[in-house]
Amino acid sequence: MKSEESESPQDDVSVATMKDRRQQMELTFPSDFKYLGAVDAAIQDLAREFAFSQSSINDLSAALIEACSNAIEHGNKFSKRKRVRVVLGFNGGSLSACVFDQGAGFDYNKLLGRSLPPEPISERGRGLMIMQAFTDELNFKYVAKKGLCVELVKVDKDSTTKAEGGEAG
Amino acid sequence: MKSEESESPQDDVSVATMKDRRQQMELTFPSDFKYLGAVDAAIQDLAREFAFSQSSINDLSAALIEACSNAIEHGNKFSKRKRVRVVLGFNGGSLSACVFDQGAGFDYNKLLGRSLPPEPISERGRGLMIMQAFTDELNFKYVAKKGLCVELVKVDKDSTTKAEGGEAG
Amino acid sequence: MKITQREVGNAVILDLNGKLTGGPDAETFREVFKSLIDRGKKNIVVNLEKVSWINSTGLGILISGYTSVRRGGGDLVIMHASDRIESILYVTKLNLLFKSYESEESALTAFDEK
Amino acid sequence: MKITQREVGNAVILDLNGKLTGGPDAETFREVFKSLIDRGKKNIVVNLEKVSWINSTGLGILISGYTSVRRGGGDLVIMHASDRIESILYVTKLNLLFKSYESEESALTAFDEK
Ligand SMILES: Nc1ncnc2c1ncn2[C@@H]1O[C@H](COP(=O)(O)OP(=O)(O)O)[C@@H](O)[C@H]1O
Ligand SMILES: Nc1ncnc2c1ncn2[C@@H]1O[C@H](COP(=O)(O)OP(=O)(O)O)[C@@H](O)[C@H]1O
Repeated sequence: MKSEESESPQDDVSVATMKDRRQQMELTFPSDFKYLGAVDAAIQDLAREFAFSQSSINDLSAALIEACSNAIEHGNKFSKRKRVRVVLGFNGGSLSACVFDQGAGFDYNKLLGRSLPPEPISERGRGLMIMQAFTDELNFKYVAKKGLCVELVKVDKDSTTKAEGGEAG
Repeated sequence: MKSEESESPQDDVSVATMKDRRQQMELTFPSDFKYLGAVDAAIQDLAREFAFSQSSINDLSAALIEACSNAIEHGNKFSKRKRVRVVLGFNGGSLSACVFDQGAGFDYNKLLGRSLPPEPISERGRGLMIMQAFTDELNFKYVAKKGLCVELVKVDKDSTTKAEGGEAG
Repeated sequence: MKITQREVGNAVILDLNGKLTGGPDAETFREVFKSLIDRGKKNIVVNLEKVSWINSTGLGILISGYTSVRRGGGDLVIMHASDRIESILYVTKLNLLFKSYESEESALTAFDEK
Repeated sequence: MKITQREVGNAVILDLNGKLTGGPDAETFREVFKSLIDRGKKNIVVNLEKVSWINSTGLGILISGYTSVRRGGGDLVIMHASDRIESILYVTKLNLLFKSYESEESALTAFDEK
């Protein structure tokens, strides 16, 4: 039986930085916040393995957690039958993370164009702000019948001089 | 183009404990030891999230790391074009991990029947011993043209009385 | 997320443990704050020492706690926030809302002579 | 895996940092041990404090170090192994091979009056 349940969100990763799977790790999990810690733990370890500086790692993982939170909450609407897929890719001194959900997408151009931050007292609306602040590149792509793909790219200024695939710190 | 490169090892998980994907997390990565830390970090966090005791977590993760090391080294023979896939599943008080490689398998019945540990001075041959010692169940299954699947099951004696999906400790 | 309450002087310290991510945590928090306000507790310190990370939904939880405490005439401050959490507060400008302290001693001075 | 060498008394302490997993680490280790033996160093303490985990290939690296040191008439002991590592040594019975110490002071006593 090939139901929605047994299907992963978007098996064809077609964004630019994602061509070479040889340096890619993928994580797929149900639409539940309790899996976010494992995503964070994985990216923290992996980025250290690739000699990323701790501050770049923290930035990217904060942005990644927001993207995953939105995928779980707004994209998949906490449906446990829907899954979130994260593809982590390393490319010299930059790390990219693509987050795929199985939802209906949203008008991200409108929201990204928003110039003001939410009023300090609002309880919501800071996810995109965090993603923008902590990444060097933020791309959205909606694939009909599949879902939203959010690509986050972080360039590690400190690691570009280091050797490829350096040691764990 | 659907080449070996763009294919994941065994997309149909058919082992007994793996039926319900709603509590499953999957990790897929290239045949390189440097991804093992991320696998370890992810399972450590996730198992804590599911209220597993630290000693059960350590046991399962030691066994899982051995299974992944073998998948990388013996199964995929360090080929970066081949990938390892890990499926983590929670089921009440037990955690199972399935490790899929894209290799030729081996005569596990012969090795498992081996009664003596390797002589202390030997530099190899302790992986299966660790997997057996640290799990409650260890199953091997070879799928022709796909690869080997190693299933590790750990029952957490301390967590069975706890509520389902407990809090992070 | 586990929350432990401690009374120290004229303040209540909430020791959080885990990740602050919203979902079920939001409800737990709301109840804790309701009970604090019912008991007339106005000076709240949120101890983030054992909070490994936070997402924007978690920030929302903190803000909701802050709002209800302020509405009752009290204040909510935070302490022991990690670099990770500090930088998230900074980019969201919530550092302007939450006074942040590095030690329990200094956090408690926030409620002096009130 | 990073290896730093320190000489303390009649011993050399190797401070490891990272994960002990074989692969490239094996070669690094082999070279370190070759140089130790060339320099006549016989008393080796491997400090595992910053080793978060080890797999069976990593055990093999330790064993190979042990073998080469013993062949030269020396000894290799370990210190600060975590519970995780201790339990792996236990189930593989390598606790019978490696003397394991909880402090640097006690580890160095392994080489007294030799
Ligand atoms: N993956 C997604 N799928 C659908 N809608 C989304 C997604 N991510 C964000 N959104 C929309 O963008 C809005 C702003 O997101 P964000 O800045 O993260 O704030 P918040 O999540 O607190 O609402 C959300 O309220 C939602 O409507
Ligand atoms: N995934 C696998 N694919 C093929 N062969 C394997 C696999 N796992 C284990 N083996 C075989 O079993 C043997 C014993 O494995 P193990 O006990 O882990 O010791 P070691 O890996 O040190 O040789 C290996 O040498 C290998 O021949």
